Amino acid sequence: MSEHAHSSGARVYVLTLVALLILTGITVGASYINFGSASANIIIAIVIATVKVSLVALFFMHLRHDNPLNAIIFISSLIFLGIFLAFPLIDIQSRDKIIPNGLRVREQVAAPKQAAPAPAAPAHH
Amino acid sequence: MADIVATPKSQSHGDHYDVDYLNDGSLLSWLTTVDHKKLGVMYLWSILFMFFLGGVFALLVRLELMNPGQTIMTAEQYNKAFTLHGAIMVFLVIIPSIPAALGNFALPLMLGAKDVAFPRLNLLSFWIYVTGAIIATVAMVTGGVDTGWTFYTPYSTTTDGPVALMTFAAFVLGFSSILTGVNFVATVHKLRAPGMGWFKMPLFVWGIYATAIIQVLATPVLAITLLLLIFERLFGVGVFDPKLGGDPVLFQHFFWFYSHPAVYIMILPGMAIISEVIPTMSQKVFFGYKATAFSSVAIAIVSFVVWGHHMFTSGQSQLAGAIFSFLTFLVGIPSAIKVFNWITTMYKGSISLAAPMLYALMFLILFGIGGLTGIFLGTMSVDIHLHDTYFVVAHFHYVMMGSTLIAFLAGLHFWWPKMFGRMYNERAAQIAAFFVFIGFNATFLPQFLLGSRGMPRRYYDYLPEFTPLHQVSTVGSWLLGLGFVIMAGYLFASLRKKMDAPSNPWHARTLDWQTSSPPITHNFHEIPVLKQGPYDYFKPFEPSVEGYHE
Amino acid sequence: MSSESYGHAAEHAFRQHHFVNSEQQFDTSKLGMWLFLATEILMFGGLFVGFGLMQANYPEAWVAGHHHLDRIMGSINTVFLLCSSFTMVMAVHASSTNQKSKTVLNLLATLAFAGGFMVIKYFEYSHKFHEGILPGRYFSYAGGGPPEQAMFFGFYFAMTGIHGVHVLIGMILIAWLTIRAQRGEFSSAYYTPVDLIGLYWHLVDLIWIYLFPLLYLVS
Amino acid sequence: MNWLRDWMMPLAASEHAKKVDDLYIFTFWLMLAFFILIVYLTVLFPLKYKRKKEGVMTINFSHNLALELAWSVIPLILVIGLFFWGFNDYVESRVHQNDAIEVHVTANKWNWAFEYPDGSRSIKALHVPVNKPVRLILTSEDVLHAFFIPALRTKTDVIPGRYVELPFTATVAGKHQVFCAEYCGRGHSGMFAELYVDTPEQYETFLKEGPEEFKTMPLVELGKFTYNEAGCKSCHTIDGTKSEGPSFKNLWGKSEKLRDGSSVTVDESYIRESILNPTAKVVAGYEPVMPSFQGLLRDRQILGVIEYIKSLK
Repeated sequence: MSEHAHSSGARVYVLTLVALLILTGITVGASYINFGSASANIIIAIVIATVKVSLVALFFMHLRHDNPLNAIIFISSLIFLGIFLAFPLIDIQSRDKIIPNGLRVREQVAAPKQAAPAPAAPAHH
Repeated sequence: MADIVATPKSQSHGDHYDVDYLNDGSLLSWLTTVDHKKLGVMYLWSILFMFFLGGVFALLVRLELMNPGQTIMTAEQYNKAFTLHGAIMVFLVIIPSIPAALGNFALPLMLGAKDVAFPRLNLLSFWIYVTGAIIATVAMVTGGVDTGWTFYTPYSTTTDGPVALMTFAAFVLGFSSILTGVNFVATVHKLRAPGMGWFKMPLFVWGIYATAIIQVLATPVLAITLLLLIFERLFGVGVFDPKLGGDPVLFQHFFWFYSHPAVYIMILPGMAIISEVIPTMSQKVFFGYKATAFSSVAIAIVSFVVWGHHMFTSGQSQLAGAIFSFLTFLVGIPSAIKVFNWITTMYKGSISLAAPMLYALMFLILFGIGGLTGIFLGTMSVDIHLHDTYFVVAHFHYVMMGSTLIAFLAGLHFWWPKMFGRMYNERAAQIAAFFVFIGFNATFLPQFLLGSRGMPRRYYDYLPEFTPLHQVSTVGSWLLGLGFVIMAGYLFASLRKKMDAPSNPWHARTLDWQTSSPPITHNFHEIPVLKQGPYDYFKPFEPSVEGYHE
Repeated sequence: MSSESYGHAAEHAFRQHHFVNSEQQFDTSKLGMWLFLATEILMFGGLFVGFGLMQANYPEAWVAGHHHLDRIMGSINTVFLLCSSFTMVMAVHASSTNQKSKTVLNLLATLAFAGGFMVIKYFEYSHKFHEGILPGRYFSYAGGGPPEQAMFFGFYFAMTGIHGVHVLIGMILIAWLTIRAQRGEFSSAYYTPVDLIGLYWHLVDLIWIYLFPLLYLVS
Repeated sequence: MNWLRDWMMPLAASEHAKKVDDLYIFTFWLMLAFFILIVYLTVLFPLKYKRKKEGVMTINFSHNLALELAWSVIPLILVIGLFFWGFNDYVESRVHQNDAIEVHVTANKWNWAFEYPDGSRSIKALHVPVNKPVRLILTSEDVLHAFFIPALRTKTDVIPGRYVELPFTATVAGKHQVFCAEYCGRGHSGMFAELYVDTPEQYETFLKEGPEEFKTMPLVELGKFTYNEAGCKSCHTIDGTKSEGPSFKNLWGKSEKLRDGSSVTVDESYIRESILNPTAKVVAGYEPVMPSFQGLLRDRQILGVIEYIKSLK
């Protein structure tokens, strides 16, 4: 029951910690640099975070030597999270943005209506 | 019918070891028991009580709809009544019904285990369920909630009433469901009896396993959705409120990411029971065992990518709608496979028409209607017309009630002798089944027609042209109620008898029947060692528990 | 699995009666823990999804919001949590190799790092409360900026708040572990609680590893 | 099969509606065939293989690849066919028509308001010309609603903070029912509107003079209707209590002191001016917050309001 405890000894843990600290330094440093666009910075930050997470999962959480079932559970939770992110993203990215003709102009004209009940919204308030 | 001959191999266990679980320990000790059977029975009573409550709300709703205009209550009261009916039935009855009550009781027995993997977690899960039920009750008596069980924003964030409390109740109940799921996955993986490979597991276990996977992966999202909703009400964060820049459609994505798989949390255990009852009552080997087992898991996984079919008219993008529509159709295939496998299993069997089988056959017909009408709703152009009408109401009642609840009744009648050691009156069971079947169809068949003719759902009042169909539906609901009253009558009556149930009244081959009725506290005297597949009715019975014979 | 009979005296006291042997019990507990961690991932995941989609809608508000967060404090907290994860895994290692005092020391170090994390969080929170940076409708920061900042801070407080609650629960569990370790209850034959709470603690760390860049390093 | 369609579906008032019905009826027969098969076997097997003797062995019929493939693949092909059919009809129905008449629809609890391209408005009654493409642009002021026209087999949720569109071309003139299909609280089940599919002449008349009944209703009644539906009652009471605007009770013939110090007698021309150009003469003690109703009320409605105020003695 404790084979993993022997296979990854203290030295591996120290190396992992050092790697994690270095990566933290890199990600903080990278946040001061402009990589061209906001999304580029975010992607770099997320990639570094993912590397850090993999290190923690593989070495601190022993997934490298553990029963593969546990790794399957861990990875499938991430896959389902991916599904959860992907579909709303598809939806939001591909929604029609309807701006009817002249609507914005009309909205400005109608702006003072906010003070009084608007005729467009009559009755039953 | 032979009784169990369960002479203990070793007398060292002492008397306590041989007492049936029902009579082991004081009544008070039940409250802190970690025995999966007792917890199953406690869940059963709680769920039946909640079913009664939800049923009363259902009858009130139907009574109000007897005539157009105000019949017995005001619009506000009606809105609260249907919300409570939905919330109670979904969160407190159907989702826990089969896994928590029958699953808790039967799953470890079927695996040949002494208990679930984490008995104390099981107890915790039960008390979380009770806590959730109490919070929901508090929300009901402190004003009630009128959001509908779906809690759609921004209505739910702006309406009065203890919405946050009701939401919190659902949040708490979610944890009960998660813990049950964790427990069952671990149990199935780690506590199978020696010799029980994955494809020697009873199909009930497969179904509950697939359900547990969904419970583990989907319910946390419900938890966070409801938490965000509570934040929204308390702090006005605005994620789902367009006035603050949020997106109400996003709430629907969050909600249905859980709630569509939740439909399968409801139906998969029902299918699981039918997969158990049909081969047993037909004394036939299960046709297409592997296909059925895999289709459970396939349904569980595909169920995560179809939620958008609840949102074809919601303002979701057309591309997303098309993807969801296509995937929705795919989920129909494993269901079709299951139906044909069940039917073929009966072919050339030796079929008993005892109560569990009556309900199983009823399930086949009602699930047939529920599943086939789902095809209409998956078709985009037709769904645009049918969405949010009574057609949808009828469809999901055929699936949730006509299928899951009927399967629950099949399972209840199937395991009742094992749970309580008593046989119920078979004739009374037939009469009740008749009323349930007639009443159910009278209630919900007219609603398909109402829906296709354009009657929207959640209407307190309606146009006069819909009156006759609504009246048929209301009368049907009373017949259905009558069926349940008869059922309560003969089930309670059976509990007053002395224990008369044989250990294996249905001549089943699974391990749960190879112990006494009711089982002893530790389920089996010896660890069962599997000798036979669960449905090997084509060869003589070879018990897997030593000392057991029919 | 062996076919050994149920009910006989366990080979040692830690085994519950329904398990055949303690290896089965250990594996099962660990599986249960991983399943629980999966639910945690999906629960936090919901927040991340909401956060990300709203960030796509209001990038300016997100950048403006992040300017109120102190990158240095965030970095120190990240280092604290990483170190605590390291001491935790050392504690697991020590307990599985029968090193009682090393177990206790590492657990105490973990507690100290976690405490440091909470202290810094406290300063960050109270500073924000002071400036009127509160979630949603209570957002009353005088310095201006896009109105959706209120939503950013709704997420900020929800995410760090729920994470903070997890840290607190973890600290309580680790304190309980320390007491048990001090009593010498763990050995190479039985260190399941240390291992499981260790897994939980690493997950709390994992979530922070994503929270930190997403909240503090947006620009 | 028209009887079946007429029995199951409301009147089909557009080409799209007919297509939906075709698909619906086709699916119905297909599903009925499957259902009959299921019921037939579910009833047949238990009767035919009813248990006669306890404890018999049964055959070992546990799988059959051809059979299993058949009932997996055939339904698969059928549902993929249905998907494309339904998807195609759906996309067709949502195609943007360039010459469509744009009508803006605003939903609130529990009312539908419509605004036409020429700026005229109507409440709870949508007028569109027959056989002309129409594009509704919908938004909500409070919670989710859904605009549901059964006769056109179409609906869309109406979302606060967003605009959604609903294109259609009605081909059957007459009056059709509109429902709110997304639950929105107490008045949900009464949140109706009527869709009037007008002949071109009727539509022209509507734009000029308002709905048909405006021409026939007695003036006082029309005034009361307008007072209730056009929004007057939000600010003007009829029981003498002060609100955002002066109460209509005993207003007729009264001499009102204005903000600029002058005074005016409440007569036909003052009321008309107050409706069309409300900020010109504001009564002392009130803010100039009333919006203009120019283009919103037809002449006969204004007359009606005047008569109604006269009647409130």
